[in-house]
Amino acid sequence: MKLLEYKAHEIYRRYDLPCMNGMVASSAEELKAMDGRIPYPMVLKSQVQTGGRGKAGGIQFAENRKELEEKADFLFNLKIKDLPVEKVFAAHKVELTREMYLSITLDRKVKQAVMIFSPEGGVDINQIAEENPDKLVTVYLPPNEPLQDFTLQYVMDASGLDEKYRADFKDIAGKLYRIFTEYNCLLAEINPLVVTDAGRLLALDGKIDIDDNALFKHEDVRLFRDEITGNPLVLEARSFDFLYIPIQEKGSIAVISNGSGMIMSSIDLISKQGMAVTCALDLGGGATSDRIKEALRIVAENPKVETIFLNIFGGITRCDEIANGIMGSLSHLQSIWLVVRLEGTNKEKGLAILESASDRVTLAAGLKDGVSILENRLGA
Amino acid sequence: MKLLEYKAHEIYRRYDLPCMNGMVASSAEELKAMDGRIPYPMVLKSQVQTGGRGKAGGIQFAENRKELEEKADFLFNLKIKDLPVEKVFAAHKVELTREMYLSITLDRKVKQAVMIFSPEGGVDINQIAEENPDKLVTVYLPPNEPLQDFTLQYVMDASGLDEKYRADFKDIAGKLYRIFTEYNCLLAEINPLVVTDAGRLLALDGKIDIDDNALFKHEDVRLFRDEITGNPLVLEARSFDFLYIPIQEKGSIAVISNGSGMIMSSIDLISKQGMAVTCALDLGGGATSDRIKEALRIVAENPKVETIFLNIFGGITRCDEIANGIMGSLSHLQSIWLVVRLEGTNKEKGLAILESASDRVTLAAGLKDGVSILENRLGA
Amino acid sequence: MSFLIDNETRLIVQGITGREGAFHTEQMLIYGTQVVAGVTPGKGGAEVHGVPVYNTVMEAKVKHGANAAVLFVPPKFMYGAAYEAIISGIPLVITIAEGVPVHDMLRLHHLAREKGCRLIGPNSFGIISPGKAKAGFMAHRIFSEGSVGLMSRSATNAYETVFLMQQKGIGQSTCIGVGGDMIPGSPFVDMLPLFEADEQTEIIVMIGEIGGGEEELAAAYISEHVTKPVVALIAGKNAPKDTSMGHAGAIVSPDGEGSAENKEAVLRAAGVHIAEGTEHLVEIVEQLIKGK
Amino acid sequence: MSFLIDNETRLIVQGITGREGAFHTEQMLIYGTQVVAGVTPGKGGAEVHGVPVYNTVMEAKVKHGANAAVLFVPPKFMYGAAYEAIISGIPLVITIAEGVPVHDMLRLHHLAREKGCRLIGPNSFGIISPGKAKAGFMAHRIFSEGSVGLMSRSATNAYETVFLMQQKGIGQSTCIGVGGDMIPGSPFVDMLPLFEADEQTEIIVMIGEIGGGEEELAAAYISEHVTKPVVALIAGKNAPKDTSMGHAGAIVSPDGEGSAENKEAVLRAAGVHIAEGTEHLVEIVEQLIKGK
Repeated sequence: MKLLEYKAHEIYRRYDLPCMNGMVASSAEELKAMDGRIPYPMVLKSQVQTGGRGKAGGIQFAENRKELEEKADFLFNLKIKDLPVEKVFAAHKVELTREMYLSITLDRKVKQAVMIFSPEGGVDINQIAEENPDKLVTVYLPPNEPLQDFTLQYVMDASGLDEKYRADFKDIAGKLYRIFTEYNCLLAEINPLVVTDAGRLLALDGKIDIDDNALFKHEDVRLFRDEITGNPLVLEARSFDFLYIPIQEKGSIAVISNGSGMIMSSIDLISKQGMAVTCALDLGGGATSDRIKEALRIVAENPKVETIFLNIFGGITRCDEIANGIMGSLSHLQSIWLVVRLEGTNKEKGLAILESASDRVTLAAGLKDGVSILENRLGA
Repeated sequence: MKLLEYKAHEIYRRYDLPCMNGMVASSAEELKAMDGRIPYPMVLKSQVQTGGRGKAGGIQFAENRKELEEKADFLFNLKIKDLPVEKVFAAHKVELTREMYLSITLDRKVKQAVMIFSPEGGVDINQIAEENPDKLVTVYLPPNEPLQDFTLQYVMDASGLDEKYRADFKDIAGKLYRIFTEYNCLLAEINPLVVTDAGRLLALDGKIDIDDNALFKHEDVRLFRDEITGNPLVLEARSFDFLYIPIQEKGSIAVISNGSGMIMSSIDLISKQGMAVTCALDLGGGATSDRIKEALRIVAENPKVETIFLNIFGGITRCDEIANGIMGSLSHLQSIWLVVRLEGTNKEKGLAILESASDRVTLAAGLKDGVSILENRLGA
Repeated sequence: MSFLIDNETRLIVQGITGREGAFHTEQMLIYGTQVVAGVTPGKGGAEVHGVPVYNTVMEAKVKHGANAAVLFVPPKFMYGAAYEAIISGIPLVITIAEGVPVHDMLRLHHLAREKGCRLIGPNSFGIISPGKAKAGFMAHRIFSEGSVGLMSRSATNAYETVFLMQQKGIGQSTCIGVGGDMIPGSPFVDMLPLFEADEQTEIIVMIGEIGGGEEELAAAYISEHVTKPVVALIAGKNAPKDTSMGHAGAIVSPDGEGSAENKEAVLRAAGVHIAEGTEHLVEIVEQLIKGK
Repeated sequence: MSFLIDNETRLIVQGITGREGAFHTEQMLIYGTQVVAGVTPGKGGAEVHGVPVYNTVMEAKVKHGANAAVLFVPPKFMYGAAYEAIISGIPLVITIAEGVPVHDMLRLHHLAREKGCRLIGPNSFGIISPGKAKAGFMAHRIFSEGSVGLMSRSATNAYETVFLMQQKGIGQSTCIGVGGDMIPGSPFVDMLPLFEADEQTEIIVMIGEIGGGEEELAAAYISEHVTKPVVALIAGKNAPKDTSMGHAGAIVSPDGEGSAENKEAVLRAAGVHIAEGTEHLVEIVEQLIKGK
């Protein structure tokens, strides 16, 4: 769950981490109404789930009311990499003298959190990392131990951070670590961490990525996720605890299966034969006939879907349940063709039920067979 | 540092652990003055650093003022295993229906704290442990982890503790664990842990043994230690960071050395030759001439000491410092004979200094030689 | 021989009184696994399919000499249950739950190692030593005793593979679901020495997928320490790329790490046979068996 | 050969700016030990006998590839300093301080194991591999290179023994002060496999004392795993017995455990030569050498 900048700032403020004290607007009118509430000069930052907004004109400045109104209209008509700007974060512009970089992320290989700091930061941080890796201080944070003073001391000493910034750095790094752990983050990054003209450190931008599996601990973020999820089918699927995954614009095949591994294998095999999958849905374990019906309904709501490959290999899943779910859905899936592969408990029962299905249901003997059937019908 | 019962109760009260709400008296008069302050019947418990006080008559009861006065005079004239009763802990007598046992101690071999609980306790706990070990539940407390609910749940389930006592048990066990860790205890034992006539659990007696090395964290206990240390030479030595150890009543030899290992080896060898050491003093590391003087002075204050075996093998210790210390002490050690063994830095310088010493100083070439010298003079 | 679990394993089921826990306890008993006790806090004293239930792992361990635990508990409660099992000194802990918080697993991954516990999963189908015992929820009918050792991040891909093996009469020594979540308790590289040392295992099958660096770590180990043939499948070549965020990821992980291309390249360099799909994988295994 | 430390060891001194730390840094340098850095929080940037000082162990480790630390810090601060060294990934940590709180050592003993660190001491004279390197405060003049491996709870008894060996021309391979406090970081039993594996060591000398169960644990290990001759001395036969308190001790430890009689009996049963005193110990060692 990648938080937009303004949401990250909300969390910063909750932890009293020095950051821009701005407000978010959801329309040009709301943004224009910031006049008088935020002092000029103002910075207006588009909130979109993609990078490169600066180059796309997504960050604007306003010196006065007139400029604010012009920029408000401009931004809310802007598209950044095809994404319309739906929210703009506005704040008093910070005068800065220097940019630094601070992040805490997860090293999956080492299975530890790692803190990265560079007294030089900003948009060029990747270039700095490549060309001057010595400028970056990387330190692994020991698991199951609190953040230690000596760890922050090491980061400051090894980076040669100026004495006058150290108190602020310790404060901010400590709070960022608390956010990282308490919000179950996969990433908490401040870039740039700036030195203001008053010589204080301040988070000018914030990227926070929160573990989806831990959202149950953070109701506020969970609601925010639904709010910013663009795809209604993803939302709809989520409400049944299914995972709906958009894959390719051009395809017409949907894959439904009971596990991400099988979904990936199915997509791999279909793609290898030159066909395109447009979306997939992961049922998870223990699907009942009612849940199968909902899954088929949701996938069929994607207008691109013409063919559904239902590939079930259950340890637990009962094939008769699946078959009954399919039978109950057929009348609602008028224009859709189904390839069904069933394996697991009560397989025979399930196959017997499907014998009386319409000719829009084709049975497959296995994954490879299913893909062959798809190929015969759709392939070049 | 073994705390007397009343001091343990002070700590219990600090943690709100249910215990006898009593007061301590330091004289018969103070004890008599409890009349009107503690309701009758009263229990009067001698506070002595030894076991078996019950059998020795050290625990008395008083139903009224008259009995209180009689028992006060009796107790403050009592000696238990040669120790005079100097303090009596008085409390309202608790009516109990049952005795249990609860302790947390250290298993040195496993290097973990261990909790022991028996729903049957009291003075016979050792017998229970031998004859019915199944009645005792022993559970190791994992290091570097807080006390877990599941650990207490296990103790209660495995001991078959009655449901009605469980809330009290969890409360008391949790608090005892906090005391154990926060006071750096080697032992925290409640025996008996009683069920009162109101059906509540209460600590009727308390044994707490605190790590001497951690007393710097507990000023109150440190002062208490000095208060109850009977031997003035132990106290005197402690003020110089020396360890004075009384060994045997009958001996006339004192051993001074710079490490407990060498002290033990010296005593072992002397004892093996049929001689007796009456006391020893451990200088610790880095003795200067001034400290040597103090050490000799303290040991010589023990009237039994006729011979001092000063056995120094220093990595750091400089032998000339030792020698100067000896020279400076000789005039105060008129009736005492010294056997001195010096090894380490500046050994030759030290020996040269001691050449001009009186004939009350005999030099030894090593540990064994020193013991031979003692034997020639004192041995059978 | 088999390893991790066999007829001697004395298994406890945490969450035994739940729907899944009870169902799979019965399945495991039917398969011949010694399920000696169940644990559900607050349900001590109950019985499930004749198996006694306790409030704590410690009591189950002390009373029944349990030496392995399988956890049928929801992801939210998995941390607490696994923590209890590890702290109580159970040397093998298998966790089924899918979608365990990553930070919970960060803690448990290291805690287990430090306490000398092998933690398998989460998001694992469990472990099965065909013909001997199973601890997990896998459909055991498709498994049979043989010489192929299998480990997989995905349950469904493992099933598919074993199913295809069954059709060709190829059996397995031990099959392990290392689990599909971001931080596994015991990744591939921890299992390799066990397969290498196991006398019954002649071929090692590793079913990985995109993301993370476990296949890369395995490749490094294989090239140094594994003498048995290894066949690997990397699923997810055509899965949509996760749009990464921020710069920290690029700083911590080198370019391309986690991609199917990279994984296949390093595995191939380590002498591992790369399969295009499950069917292909089983073909390679069949040839290796015939080639012996 | 020697083990734990040698000419390759890159040692840091924690507490290097203190009186003892500075003095012994010089002594260790004179002996030829590679003291690569010192650590004293707040004194980063200083120099002691030409050795650079840092605020943190991590910086000393990263900048100088340090792989061992010796701590000259007072007992009160030993926990924090050792914790930092262990958490910073130093694989060998030697602690000198005497009188460290027992609960601090309880925590560190397990933490070190869990993090893969060998913690030696506290209340240890350190480690010396005569002719190669020393980390500690022992008077190195009496040590010489040879075939006797020595470990001791007491510094003074170890000196006495080595002194007597010197007079007979007997040298040592590695001498380790396991420390005299109640909870050692690494007790005798942890050192035995190292001495057993060390090619230079032909005879193992173990100087124990009354109290605790370390000699008993060592005896159990020796009878199973040690093929080299072991000579042991138990000091404190005639020390006053500690008046024990409460019942828990008797419940946890069997009768007699910790007494010199018990220790000598179990060691003798394990085939260990028992010496009556340091002089006798060295006589036995001399005979063993001659008997070869």
